[in-house]
Amino acid sequence: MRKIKYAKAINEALDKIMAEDENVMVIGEDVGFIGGNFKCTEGLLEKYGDMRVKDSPISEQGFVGMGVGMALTGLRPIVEVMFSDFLLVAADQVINQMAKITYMSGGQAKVPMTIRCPIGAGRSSAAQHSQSMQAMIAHFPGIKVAVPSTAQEAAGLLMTAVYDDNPVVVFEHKMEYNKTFEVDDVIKPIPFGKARIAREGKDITIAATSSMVMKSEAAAERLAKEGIDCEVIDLRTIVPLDKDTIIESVKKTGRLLVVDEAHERCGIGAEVGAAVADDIFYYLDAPVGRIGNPDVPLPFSPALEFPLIPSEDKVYEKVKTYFK
Amino acid sequence: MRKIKYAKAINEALDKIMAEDENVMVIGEDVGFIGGNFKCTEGLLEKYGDMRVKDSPISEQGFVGMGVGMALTGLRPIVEVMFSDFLLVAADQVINQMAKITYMSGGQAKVPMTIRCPIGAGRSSAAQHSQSMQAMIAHFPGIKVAVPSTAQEAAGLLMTAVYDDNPVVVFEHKMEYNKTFEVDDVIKPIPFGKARIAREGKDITIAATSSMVMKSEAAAERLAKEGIDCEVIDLRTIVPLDKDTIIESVKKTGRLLVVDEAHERCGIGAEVGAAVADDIFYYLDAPVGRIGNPDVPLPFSPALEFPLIPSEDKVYEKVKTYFK
Amino acid sequence: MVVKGYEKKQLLDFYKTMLTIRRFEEQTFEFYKRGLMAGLAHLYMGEEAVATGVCGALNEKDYIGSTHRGHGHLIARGADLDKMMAEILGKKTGYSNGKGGSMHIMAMDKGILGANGIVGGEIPIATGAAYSAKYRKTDQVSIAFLGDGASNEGTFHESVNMAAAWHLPCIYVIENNLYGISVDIRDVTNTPDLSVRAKGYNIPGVTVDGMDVTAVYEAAKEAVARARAGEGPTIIEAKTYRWQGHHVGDPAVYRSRKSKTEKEDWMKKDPIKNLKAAMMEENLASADEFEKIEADVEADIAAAAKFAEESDYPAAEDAFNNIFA
Amino acid sequence: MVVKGYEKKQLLDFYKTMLTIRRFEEQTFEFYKRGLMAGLAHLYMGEEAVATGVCGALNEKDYIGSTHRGHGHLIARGADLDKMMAEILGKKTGYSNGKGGSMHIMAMDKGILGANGIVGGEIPIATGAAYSAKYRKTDQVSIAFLGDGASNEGTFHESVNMAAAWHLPCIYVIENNLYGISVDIRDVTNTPDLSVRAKGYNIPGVTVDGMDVTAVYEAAKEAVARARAGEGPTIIEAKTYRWQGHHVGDPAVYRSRKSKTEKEDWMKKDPIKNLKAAMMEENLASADEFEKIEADVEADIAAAAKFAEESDYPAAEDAFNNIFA
Ligand SMILES: Cc1ncc(C[n+]2csc(CCOP(=O)(O)OP(=O)(O)O)c2C)c(N)n1
Ligand SMILES: Cc1ncc(C[n+]2csc(CCOP(=O)(O)OP(=O)(O)O)c2C)c(N)n1
Ligand SMILES: [Mg+2]
Ligand SMILES: [Mg+2]
Repeated sequence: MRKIKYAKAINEALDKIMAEDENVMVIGEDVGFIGGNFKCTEGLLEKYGDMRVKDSPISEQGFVGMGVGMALTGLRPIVEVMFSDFLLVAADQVINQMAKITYMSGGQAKVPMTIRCPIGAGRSSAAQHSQSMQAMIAHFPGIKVAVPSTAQEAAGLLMTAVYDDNPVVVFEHKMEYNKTFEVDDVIKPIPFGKARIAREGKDITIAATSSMVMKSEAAAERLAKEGIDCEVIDLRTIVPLDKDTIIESVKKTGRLLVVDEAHERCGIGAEVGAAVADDIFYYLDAPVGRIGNPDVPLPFSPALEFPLIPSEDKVYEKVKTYFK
Repeated sequence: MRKIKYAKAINEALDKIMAEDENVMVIGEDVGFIGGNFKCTEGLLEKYGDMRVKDSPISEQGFVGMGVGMALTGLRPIVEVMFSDFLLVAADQVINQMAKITYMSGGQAKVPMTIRCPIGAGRSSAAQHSQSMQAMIAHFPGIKVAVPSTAQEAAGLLMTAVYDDNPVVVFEHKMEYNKTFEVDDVIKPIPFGKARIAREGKDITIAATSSMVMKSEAAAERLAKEGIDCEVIDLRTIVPLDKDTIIESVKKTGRLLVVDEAHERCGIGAEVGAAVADDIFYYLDAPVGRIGNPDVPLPFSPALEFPLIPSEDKVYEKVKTYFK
Repeated sequence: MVVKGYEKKQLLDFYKTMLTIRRFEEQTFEFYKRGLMAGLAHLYMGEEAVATGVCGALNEKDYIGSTHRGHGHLIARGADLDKMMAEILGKKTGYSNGKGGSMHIMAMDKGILGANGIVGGEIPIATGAAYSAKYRKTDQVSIAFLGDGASNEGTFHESVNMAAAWHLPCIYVIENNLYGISVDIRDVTNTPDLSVRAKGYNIPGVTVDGMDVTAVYEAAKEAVARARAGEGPTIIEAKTYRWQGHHVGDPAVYRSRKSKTEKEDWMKKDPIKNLKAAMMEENLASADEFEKIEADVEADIAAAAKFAEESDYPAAEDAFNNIFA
Repeated sequence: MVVKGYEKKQLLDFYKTMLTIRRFEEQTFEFYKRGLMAGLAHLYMGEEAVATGVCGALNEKDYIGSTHRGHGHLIARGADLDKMMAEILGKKTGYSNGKGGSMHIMAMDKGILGANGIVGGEIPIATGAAYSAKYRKTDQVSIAFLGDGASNEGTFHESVNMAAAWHLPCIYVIENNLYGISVDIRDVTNTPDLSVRAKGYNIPGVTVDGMDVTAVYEAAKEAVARARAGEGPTIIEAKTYRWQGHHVGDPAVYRSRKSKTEKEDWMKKDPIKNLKAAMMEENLASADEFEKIEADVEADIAAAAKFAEESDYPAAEDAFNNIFA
């Protein structure tokens, strides 16, 4: 065990994969000389050269689409999109191309491509730099969607993503990059579709993603002191979704709260609730709850932004409503 | 009452609004000389001239973004996007710009802009021309989302959209354009956020959108013969969502099935279920059901495509499962 | 058109390819009229010289990014006619087992990275294949076919800019057939020749007669040589014309706006007839030789049509395969 | 730089505007260092002549599409400094009541259709405003400010093409400051001068010294005249340089890759100092006059800073307003 930053864990994972497989390359804005806007690609340009670590122009459709072409012709590109909000600029290439080519080709073609991009609010970055795009991407078939929580999870899920023969979007959380986490000496790939029980409990199941896992754990600690025993599940991937672990847990607890930072409407909370609805209906003591970003564009002013963001407090308060 | 085609009803609505308000204009691919890919803008170029009915180049980001600029400076543009799938090409302008400018400006600016685009499968148009984008658009705050069912609804909701001071996306259904419907002699604007009870019933509530309303009505007729009395609600708009009408209905029926053609994952079915979950929990006799497009890209071959599409049969079968 | 100086075999190959495209499209149209084809197809009739001339300059391992109007590109690359036709009819024996259809025929075995239903969608993909070739230090080149209409999509600009900056072995072939569906390119751009766009990226741009297969071939050969030599991309604009409407069934009422005789004028430039005439005039091949080719093509098309028609549809459950590799 | 032949008042106005921008940005930086500013700001220091020269050629009713580096554009249009500064600090008295922040300051009263956090996002919006002006038969023009980096976004291509085809009164001002964050434009394009892109659209394109306010003004004046005369768009590339890093706090380690003295060389071209020196040399204004302006600017900035600092934050519930008009 050792302590490193989340960004550093990602950096190590990238370095390891690039050392292992010469078909892996990285492209995106500012990934080269300055090592990425959030420093995840630091040192890679020097080590692997400028064909494998490519500073792109500001052309998201272009370089995401190029990633598709690279993936179709033998490479395993890792495309960094600086903020997940900018997936919208490249949305056609992500959703109409990357996601669908394997299917449209009847399985002739594979697209082993990974997109990395940060989600989340909390830096006063306002409406166009604070969104969490995992629900939008998950809506469309053909893309695997990873939403890692800790540094170890971010690195481990990234490794799996790169070696997967399918397109994967890994959503990192921008508020975590600079935080320090305990990680294993050797980080291993973490399989997709298998959720992690971050905390065992018997009173309520909290299914969470990304930073919301840590926030839910913190809330659970407080709630434990008040006699409410929360089970916190780190979903790890939304596509594929580990329904079994959720169902199993709810059968025990009788209550389900889903916490994810995308907007609530047509979001992850709605989806998880619907995905397990048939299986948990007769076990539920209360309606499935969801906490997400309210359906409001993210405002700039911290006075407006902070109260909106799903937080430890919000999880705490919401759980309390189940036990009144 | 008279009988006209769905496309003709839209055409009449456009003509009426353009005659009333000289700030209304239409822009999009092939909207001019040939009157639109689905013939909704026929005759308008001759009548209103080529500044008001503008054949655009194939530049979706460009002309959708221009719509935003026009709306900010006094016009009420109606932008036709030929297939809703192509919203992805223009997604940044739709979601980061059109939807957010009013908010980011603190209310200084308004964006009275309407996007019209067709959804739906059924024409062997394959994965990039058969999608239904209403869930994706509804996910993002700042856009009103209309999903009209009949010709009259399509025309009436369009009128409301154009006169709304906010961005609206009106999703027309491509399989309806050429069908004939009964409509009032004078079609009036239909307010947003007020669902329509298309059929009264007491055993189960079917909340549906777009073509799925007609399919659900047809299924309900069959089910009625078997003694199952369905209430069919035409949601009309997803944003705003008329929760009250749904809740009211479920309190009576005890069962809710949501039918919408977008993909199921993070789709409309999940959302409607979650939106009313707290209010209907103690009235429900069975889990909330959803029928949407399965999480599969739309295939070309009719042998593959038809079995996937949400259909009258699927509604019928699903409802039956509630009464076994 | 110039035929002197070419090998007879090469010219006859061009002839056969172009004729195969023409007859394939006629057969497709036939299927449409008989109600056997679901959906739409965008026919390449009239434009045969472009795909044929360009693909004539390629090696087996080169890449192609194709469009909604892609049948010609596939045939010119030697794709399997049976599998193509079966795909167009949505049969399980098709290239994509019926999942793609006319607009999405992929043939990875021929370096065809997909026909694309999104106008301009293939341009960055083909550019990425060029990057990949350079990365892997092969001498492959990549062709992005695109329409005049597609040249107004942002993907065109972004892709050409990167290819120019990084000297990627990518060639952008603009098939300027005057229209994007009904919209006349001259009403939505300010430049009569789209090859001038090359100037904005400081790369070579040429306009060629897209009805003349050897002219197209020459331009492509030069561009390919540059690309293989590491000198970067080229824009080739081929002026051409589609004889049918935008898709099967389009009456193309918009044609005669600028010139009443537009279609007739272009049909006189039939690239197939003209090649044959030029070769006959130069005594490069006999009527018999042409007849033999024509009979072969006829047989190939008939066989493909039969194969496609007799093939089974996929089973409904197959829709759930291939979402992931 | 040429100052002869200009009205003294105009030159002094340029001076005051540029100085206001400079001082405003210094104040912003100050707030950042003091920890009073949440988020980031992209400072316009060094580039003052561009916004000032361009906006100097405009009328009150003209439109501007601005960028993430937008403070200078707003100030050059005469936007309210108090409201700007308050917005940057996230106060409820700001232009957007704190909802927008530095990257999204809108000032509809000054025709500012938004600074934009999406690189290239404003380009079609400004183009739409130009269409609107033409539609409504006003003689307004619309300016799209954009960076060198933004000129590689698809929106640039699509917008310029439409403006060219339809002769829209839109002017594309490329502020070429060499970098998009850390990426040197010369590594990601193949053209040293971005104004050559105009050739691809058959419209005028000029490169001007963006450190010289009268040179920028002249280019803008000509473009504006063309636009108002219905002759369509122009691309103006202004070569300039940002003295700070990409945003407050960026150490800009990437600067010296091509030239060790890059920053110093550019700082010698200080547009404010140089204008003052040129005017003094021509005896167009006295030291006193300059001092008076400097004191006025100082007072304006101090007042704006005070106003902003003393203003209240919005209430949390306000986050739920303005989602819809
Ligand atoms: C992004 C996108 N926009 C619009 C369309 C609809 N569409 C299909 S083909 C076409 C015209 C394409 O014109 P061009 O690029 O000139 O090719 P051509 O059909 O003439 O070969 C259009 C507008 C589409 N498929 N994709
Ligand atoms: C679509 C999009 N891609 C990337 C970014 C991140 N980003 C913000 S500013 C910037 C650089 C812009 O460069 P340029 O256009 O030259 O403007 P400058 O900052 O030099 O004024 C980048 C990449 C963004 N905001 N939007
Ligand atoms: Mg064309
Ligand atoms: Mg720059």
